[in-house]
Amino acid sequence: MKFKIALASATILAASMFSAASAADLTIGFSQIGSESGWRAAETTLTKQQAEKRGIDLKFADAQQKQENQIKALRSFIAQDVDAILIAPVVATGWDEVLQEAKDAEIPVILLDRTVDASKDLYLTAVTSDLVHEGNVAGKWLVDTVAGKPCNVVELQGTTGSSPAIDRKKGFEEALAGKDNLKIIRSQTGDFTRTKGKEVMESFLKAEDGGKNICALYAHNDDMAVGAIQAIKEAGLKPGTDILVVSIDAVPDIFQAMAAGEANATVELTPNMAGPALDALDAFLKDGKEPPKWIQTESKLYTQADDPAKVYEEKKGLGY
Amino acid sequence: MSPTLKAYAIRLFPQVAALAVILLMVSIAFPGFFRLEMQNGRLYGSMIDILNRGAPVALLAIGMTVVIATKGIDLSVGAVMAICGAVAAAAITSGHSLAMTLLITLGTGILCGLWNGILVAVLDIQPIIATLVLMVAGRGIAQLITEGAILTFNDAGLIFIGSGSLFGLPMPVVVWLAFGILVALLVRRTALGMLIEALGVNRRASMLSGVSTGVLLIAAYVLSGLCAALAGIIAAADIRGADANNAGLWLELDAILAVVVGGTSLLGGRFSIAASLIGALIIQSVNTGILLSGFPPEFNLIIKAAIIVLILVIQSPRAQSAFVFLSRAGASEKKTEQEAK
Amino acid sequence: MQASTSILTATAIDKIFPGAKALDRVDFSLHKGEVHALLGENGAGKSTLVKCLTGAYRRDGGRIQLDGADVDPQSTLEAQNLGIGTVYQEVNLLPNLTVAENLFLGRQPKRFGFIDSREMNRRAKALLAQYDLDIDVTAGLATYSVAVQQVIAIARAVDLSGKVLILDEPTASLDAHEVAMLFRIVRRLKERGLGIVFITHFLEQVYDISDRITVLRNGKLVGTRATRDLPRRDLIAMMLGRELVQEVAAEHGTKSEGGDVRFRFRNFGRKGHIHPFDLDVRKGEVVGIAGLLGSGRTETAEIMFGAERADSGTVEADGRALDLSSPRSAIREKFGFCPEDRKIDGIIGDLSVRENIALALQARRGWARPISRGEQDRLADDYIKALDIRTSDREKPIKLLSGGNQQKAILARWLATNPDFLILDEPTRGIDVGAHAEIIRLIESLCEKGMSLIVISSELEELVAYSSRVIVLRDRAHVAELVGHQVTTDGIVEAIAASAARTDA
Amino acid sequence: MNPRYLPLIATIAIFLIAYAVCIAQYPNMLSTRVIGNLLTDNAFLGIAAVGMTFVILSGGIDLSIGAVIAFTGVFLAVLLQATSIHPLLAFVLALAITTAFGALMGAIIHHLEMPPFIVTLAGMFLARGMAFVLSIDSIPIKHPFYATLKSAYYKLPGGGRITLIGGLMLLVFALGILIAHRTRFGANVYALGGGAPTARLMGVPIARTTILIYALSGFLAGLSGIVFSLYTSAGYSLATVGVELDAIAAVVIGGTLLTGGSGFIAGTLVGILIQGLIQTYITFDGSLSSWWTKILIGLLLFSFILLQKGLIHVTDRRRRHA
Repeated sequence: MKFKIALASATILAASMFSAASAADLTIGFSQIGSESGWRAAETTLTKQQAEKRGIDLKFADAQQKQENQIKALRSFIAQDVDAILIAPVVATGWDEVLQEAKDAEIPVILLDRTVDASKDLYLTAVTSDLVHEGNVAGKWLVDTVAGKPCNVVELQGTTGSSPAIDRKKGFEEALAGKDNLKIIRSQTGDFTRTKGKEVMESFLKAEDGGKNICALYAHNDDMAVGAIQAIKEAGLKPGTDILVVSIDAVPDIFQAMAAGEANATVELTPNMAGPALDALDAFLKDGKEPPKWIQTESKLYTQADDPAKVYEEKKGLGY
Repeated sequence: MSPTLKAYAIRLFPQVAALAVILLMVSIAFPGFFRLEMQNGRLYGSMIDILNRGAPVALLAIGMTVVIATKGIDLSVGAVMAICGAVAAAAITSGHSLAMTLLITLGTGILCGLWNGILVAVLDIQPIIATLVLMVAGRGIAQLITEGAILTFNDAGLIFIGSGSLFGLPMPVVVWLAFGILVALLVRRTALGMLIEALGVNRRASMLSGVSTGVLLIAAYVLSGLCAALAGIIAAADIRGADANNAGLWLELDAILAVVVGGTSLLGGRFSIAASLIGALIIQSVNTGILLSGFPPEFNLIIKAAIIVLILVIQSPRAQSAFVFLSRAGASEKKTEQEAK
Repeated sequence: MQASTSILTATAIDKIFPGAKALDRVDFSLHKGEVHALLGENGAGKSTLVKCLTGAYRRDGGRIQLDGADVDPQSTLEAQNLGIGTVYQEVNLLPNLTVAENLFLGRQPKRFGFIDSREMNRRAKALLAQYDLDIDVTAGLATYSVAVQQVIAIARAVDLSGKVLILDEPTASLDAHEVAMLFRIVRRLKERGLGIVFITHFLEQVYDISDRITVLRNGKLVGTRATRDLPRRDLIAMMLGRELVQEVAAEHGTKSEGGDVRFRFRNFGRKGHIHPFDLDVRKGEVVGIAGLLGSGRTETAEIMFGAERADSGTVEADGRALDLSSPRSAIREKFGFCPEDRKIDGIIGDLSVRENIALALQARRGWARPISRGEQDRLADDYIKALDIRTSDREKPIKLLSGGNQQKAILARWLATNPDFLILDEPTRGIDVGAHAEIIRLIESLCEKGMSLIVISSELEELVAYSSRVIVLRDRAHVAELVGHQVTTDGIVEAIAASAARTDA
Repeated sequence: MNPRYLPLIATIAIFLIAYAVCIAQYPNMLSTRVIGNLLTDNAFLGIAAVGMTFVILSGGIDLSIGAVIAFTGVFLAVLLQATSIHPLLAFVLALAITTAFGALMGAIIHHLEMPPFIVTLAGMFLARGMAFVLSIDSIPIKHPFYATLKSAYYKLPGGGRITLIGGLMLLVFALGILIAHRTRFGANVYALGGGAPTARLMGVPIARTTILIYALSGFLAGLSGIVFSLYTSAGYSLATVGVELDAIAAVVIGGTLLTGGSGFIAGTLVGILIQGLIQTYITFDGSLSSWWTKILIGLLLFSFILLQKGLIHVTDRRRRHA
């Protein structure tokens, strides 16, 4: 029964989408990693909004965190002869061949929010924040905040092997370099998810004397931080006070936590990568103007002083 | 000790021993492991974490045990968890009361179980294929409900199920313990357990003895669906959001493993819910132990595989018959003499 | 016949199973170019003997000679290579493969290292042509009738072995036309000098095709005779035996005719299983059912218990219509059924004796009203004592018990439900003589208590001892009913033989 | 018509109809590019699915292949990064390891009489774990030989490419068909799936065949890992999670009975193509979320199971009334 309904609605959906398509003059393929975090969902929403605003027919493909699905999607886009491709690559490696194919087909490719490990002439531009810089901003904030006091830091890494995990770790460590009062005592992967963030934080707390040994938490994304805050509270400590919490992404839920005093700082990774990307693409297609190879988005630091409640209200409608 | 209690102790011994060995090993790597303290009116410590984090697999293992006892298997529980988590989040955010939400969610789980049960019992499809259908399609259905995003909610009641505490224990622990005891009592205090075992060992002979095999089969899958629904609610409530992508991912394999480690044969028949729950705790102890010991998580799977292979080889029919042969070699001669008289 | 023409000789074969001697110094010899029928009721030891000859079982004693030389096959494969091929009733070929693949599995013709299908199909076609079989050898085996499959199996066995062909009940599910076809083939193979062992329970087929007959009973050799010198009546007597008759008859002189008619079956039957029959059973009466294997005995039992749903007829108990559409409903009407195949239909192997005894009663009470453990223990202990079930304790898995004790436990399962109507299908099959007598006594005491029983048995003395009436079956139909003084072993043998002769004619 | 071919014909018919429907909506889907992509993008899955088909034909199951593919990729990447051995030698080493791994699982299944489901599940954990231990990072493979292999493709008119790996998949399918239908081993696999006791009576070497089947599956999973490493020029321990389920689905959609004994390697190819087609369609549509892929494949699976059930029922009845 359930399947019948699902099938019927699938058909209806397919039909209606078909008739609605072809109106736009520009067709762009967007290969998204998946929807593993709130930030990514917001990026998807914003990309769709930006495309709609410009009258672009956006072909969206969700890869469910699998590179092979992203490559398949890219090849499909090429076969469809789209006018351009946006891709948020799931890993850095393994893109040379398919990017070369896109190039051969003269389809410009723009990378969103993550870069790849491939020759720069294979893509038009990359719109990303500086991931290392993000980690650095978070690290600097922590260095300034503790102001010379000794502080043990625990780190929740992103998905192992993903470029944000590698770069955000690197930038943070750079900021801490030479500051002997700050020490990363535990570092584990929380897979960018709330569940794992919570579970790993629980074990950190146990392993470090019920958390008394921990002065700060650095999480590679807000979702893990939200999970970890939960764990800290359940351990009878006050997140934000007993343990400082700094993370990256600036999703709405972390502002709620900041408003409640449970998180201290977050570095914004704007989900609006598509805006600058589509601007650059427009310029390129109209005037043939080559954009720079890297368009850096701002990495803005938010703290409890920035009226987090207000930011939350602004952000919560964005599909985070 | 009464004979029943003694039989029970013998049955559970290997699992309890394995759990003890693993916990001991973890405590060597992490000395503070056994420490328990009260904080904010609830128990707090690594042991509690194992009980708490093991909740989804433990819940799934309850239903899976019964399904496997009927000579079946349910591959769909992970996907059903995702569906039910999504349904719960969708229901509560669209303004239903907590009671209504729970009702809808558990109902969804029951429906999923009913679907599997009917495929197996009525259409007579091999359980592994029958449940594969929902395993493949289920996660898609869950994502359809959440539209790919993490559906967050702030309902205090629902969150309480994930991270509140009762009697000093985290709610998930209370839920799986209570449900485990409930189901164990249900199957052992009524005749269900025996009838299910009879069905699993010899379906035709059971049918000829008047056991309603079809109804029992469907009921087993419905129970499994219900367990998956509970696990899905807990997983969603724990993080205050339904994550259709990750909720319950690959947990069906952990649940099956918990049952097999618990000593219930995949060929059906004799089962023990308590042993499966200990099996689930064994698996979670390995996971938590690795996190605590500061061991890199990449060793998790290898250690897990090694432990499973070890336990399974010990349980395999060949190894067992060799074991029985060795241990009885002496005793049997005496016995045959006596029987000859 | 001369010993020199003997191709296969087995001497003093012993085979012991836990708790039972399956073969007791059995001799058997097979000549070149003869069809030798091997007869006996189920459990007589026919298939055990065959399995010892083909290496499927290890024999515990005796010797086997092939062409005068001692052989000791360890497996059916080895026996096959020695020249002994076997074809079983349930065709031992693979239904999912093609005919040609079945014929040449493991010895496919090759070309350039790969199977040459064309050559294989050509050879398969040529091979089957010898058997007058012109079929598409590239089609799946499952698409052909059992008769054709049987011929294919014979073709494979003869092609692989070529000296001795053992046919284990090949005709069990064939119709007359197919049997004739099969026999044409058997005769041709006989002319080619093969020694053929033919196991069947269709006596007319035995007289049709065999040259000699060997009869086994209870694991012992009864005798070997030339077919033309053995009248049908004597053969049946050899198979069913009569040594016990005097003793049992003396001990149990009287038997209850029962009271009023309690159960009334009218035009009860199911297409393809058993022709519709009428049957009245009185309170406290034992109705025996006799007939050779395959005559429809078990089918009668299954339909009465709802294991197979009847498609015609009605049942009444004391004038009230009964619903026997499933075992569950039959049990609700206080019916019970001890099936013939204990392993498949009876015991729940991994469960304890206690649980096996309590199962039917529990199923009838429903899951929500469990029989308490104490009650179960009492039930089990009572029946273990009453039926003298030999087990070290009631918690032992029933699969570890001997056949006779398993049988008694299943009997106990039904007695525990306190049935009004109990069907026993071969209650004494494969159990030792001592247990036989106990079960016979038990049956009598049950009917004294007012229970109505249907007992199916190949042991005629037993039937005679406790039955007030005996229904004789043949070709899946009830053909005779013996009452009162007619109920004697001679009478039953006569009835089976007479009806057989009549249909033969 | 021979009813043995019914499921295969049904699968092919469904593929053709589905393709026609897709083309009707998106004429671009007829392009050689799409066809080339179907082959290239599904090469690793197809190769692994051939092994899975053999396993399922014999009545077993192999849950380890996704993990073995990932392991092979990481193994190659680490080896090529750390040493200077030639990739071809690395390929041989990788295949030797995965084949031995499969054989070991087969041996455990046969000799310890343990269910394939559990043995290969443990194998899955082990292989994935080994991959993690080798490296958790995604390691690029930059060996020039890889570039050579990747640049070897045949360009079709219309921009499509038959790549080396796409071609290799077709070759593996061709060899798979040859092995299944033209060797004694293949016949033994079908025999085993038809019923192990009967197969034993008919002289099929059960132990050797079982071990060979899982060894073959391990070998093909290894080969698939090599193809995947070519496909992505990298080794990543988190890659190809759940590929075994895609493979099982392809096998079932391809008309092979999960109970064993009946089916076709060629059907699996069509099963792979059907799944690929659904994915392509969803990307072409661009507004259907990818979860529809899962739901559609689930539905497809269900209808094929029902179809097979029906076919078995019909043949059973026919035989009974013959």
